[in-house]
Amino acid sequence: MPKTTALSFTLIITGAPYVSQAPQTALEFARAVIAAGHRIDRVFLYGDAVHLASTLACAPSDEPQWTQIWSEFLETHRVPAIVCIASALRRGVLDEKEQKRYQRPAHNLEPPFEIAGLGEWVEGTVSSDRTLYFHPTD
Amino acid sequence: MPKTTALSFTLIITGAPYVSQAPQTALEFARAVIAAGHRIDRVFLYGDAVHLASTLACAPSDEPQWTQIWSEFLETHRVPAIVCIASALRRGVLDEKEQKRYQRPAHNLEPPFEIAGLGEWVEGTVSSDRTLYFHPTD
Amino acid sequence: MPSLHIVNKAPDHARFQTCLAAVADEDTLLLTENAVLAAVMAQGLPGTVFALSADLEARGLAPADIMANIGRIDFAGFVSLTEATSRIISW
Amino acid sequence: MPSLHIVNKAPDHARFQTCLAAVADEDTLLLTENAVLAAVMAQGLPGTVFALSADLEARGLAPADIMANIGRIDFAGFVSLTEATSRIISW
Amino acid sequence: MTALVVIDRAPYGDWRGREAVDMGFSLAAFDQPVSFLFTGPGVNWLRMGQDATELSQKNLARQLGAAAIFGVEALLVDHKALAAYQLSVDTLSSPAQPVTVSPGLYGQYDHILCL
Amino acid sequence: MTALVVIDRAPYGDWRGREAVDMGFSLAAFDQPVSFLFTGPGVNWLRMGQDATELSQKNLARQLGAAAIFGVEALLVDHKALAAYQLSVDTLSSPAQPVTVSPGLYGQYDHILCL
Repeated sequence: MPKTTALSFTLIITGAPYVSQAPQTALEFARAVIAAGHRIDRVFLYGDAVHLASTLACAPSDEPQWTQIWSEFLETHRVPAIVCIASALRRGVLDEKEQKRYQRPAHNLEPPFEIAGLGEWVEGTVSSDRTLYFHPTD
Repeated sequence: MPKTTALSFTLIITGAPYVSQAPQTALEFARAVIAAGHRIDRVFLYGDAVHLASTLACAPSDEPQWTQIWSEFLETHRVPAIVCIASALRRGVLDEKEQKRYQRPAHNLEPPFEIAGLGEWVEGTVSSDRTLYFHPTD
Repeated sequence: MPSLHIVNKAPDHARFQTCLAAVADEDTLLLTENAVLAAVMAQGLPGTVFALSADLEARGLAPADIMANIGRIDFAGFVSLTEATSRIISW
Repeated sequence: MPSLHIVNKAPDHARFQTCLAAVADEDTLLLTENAVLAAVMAQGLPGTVFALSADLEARGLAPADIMANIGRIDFAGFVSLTEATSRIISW
Repeated sequence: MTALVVIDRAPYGDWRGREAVDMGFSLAAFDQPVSFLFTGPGVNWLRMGQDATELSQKNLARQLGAAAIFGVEALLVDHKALAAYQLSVDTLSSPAQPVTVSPGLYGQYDHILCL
Repeated sequence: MTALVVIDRAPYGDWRGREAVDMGFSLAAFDQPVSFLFTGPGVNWLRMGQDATELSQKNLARQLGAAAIFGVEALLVDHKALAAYQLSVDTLSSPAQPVTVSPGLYGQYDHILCL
């Protein structure tokens, strides 16, 4: 079957790991997007999904470590991943800069996730060919 | 009005701050329990409520800092507060001991919250006169 | 022993109906958080019904807006309801 | 342009009905996560309907269990559906 | 790109509607045409007389009042849901246009966001 | 104290049901009499043939199979919800007792937990 034109995708995740299926469904979709020859412009974590970027999450050893799995996927395919700053601060997900600004004892943002504002999301939805959301089920 | 016998309460919170009203409703209830001359045996954080114990949460300055407000309430009234270990580890809320065990770069548990198992919840429900849950709305 | 049912979900939430199906005539139903919206709706509610005043006020539900058979209580009243029974169900 | 509607809520969730009310005859409806349970229910679904196979299998829904007019697709099929239209709504 | 933000959740009980409003305002702030649709318990966002002081929360009707300042094009409200919650379009906290929810309504927008 | 854990959420999509099961098993492990009631989409916890390998999750029917080992007294299942999801009590993954949900049913337990 001849391949249609390659498309660019922005994926937004709004559900947390170990609470919702959203990070898992989004990852399988992202892998299939790349397997189909398309491109992922960026991944944006909003609302409870910011917990996916926490370097402190410790699932039992017989369960998937979603933070590490997502982080490896992003590195391998050089996909930028943005954590919404407003969602992250309220929920206690901080990079070193925010740790200093708010004078907290630690930071817990897993690389390559980066903290930025909703402008990144607006840019994604405007410039990508496709925008998809991965919500929690409740 | 003559006061009835003083009762003991176990309160379980299952909804996160800045996501659900649960920590706020539970706190107002807890204050009213003490004002009525009753006792709170313990507070137990389960599921998403473990984020209430995160020392890294930074709400905007014009919003309540629920972690600090709860922490002060617990200290003032000497109420033990337990964070469920299974819920906390998956969601990235760690004390120093769990940080070492899982070799993570930081810990983020706000005192006086302590990490323990569901046995603490069972003991609360069995021994307290009243057990109440504060769930999220979704 | 009668039960105290506490529901905080909006009236269109599936759990809200699960709660209603569990309320006996002699039970008490307390509407909190999003559930206080049920206080303005036509649907009849079982049991003796109260709504938490802080949640009514937040959502702009004045005494004149809510059904006549629903009592308004504050957190002190909420505690009183929990004194009356140890069978307390949070939906 | 037809829309692709993706719904992941269980059939008793209020959002599930909001989704159904938005689906036009020419649209495609993809059931994922908890929504795949609708594939065994008697309620008719609007549009052209697919269900994600990984979610069907997790929940024990075999091909013989699901309504005849519902297609089973994998994640490659999911991506194909998103190639066909840019109007994609995640409920 | 024209966007529609759908608010189908009650105010105050959870943060999902609030975060959807933030997204809608961001689109408007970046000069993208955006409208809001209130349906289900979400119509209660528009009720007059809200006072969330006791909940230590901000007044959400007031937050929504900034829609025009941000450049939000229209607030649409499901007339059936208004009736279910004993609301009338004349007494809402912000001017809103009653609509019948249908596939055709959603079909007028390129990007639909329902958090 | 007799306890009833109510599971009214579908399996796999969220963790709430799983966490309710953990609580029920803990009660049983500490020798407290506990039963489970499955209602609404929660009845799908009992469907045979579950395989969550592709979701990287554990098989929840198998998890529930440990109920007897922990000493859970009974699995009750809402017969109306079974019918709605095309399930029959004879073909469930764990033996469960069909019940009609009513205030009287809940009235038999001292402690009711619905996460």
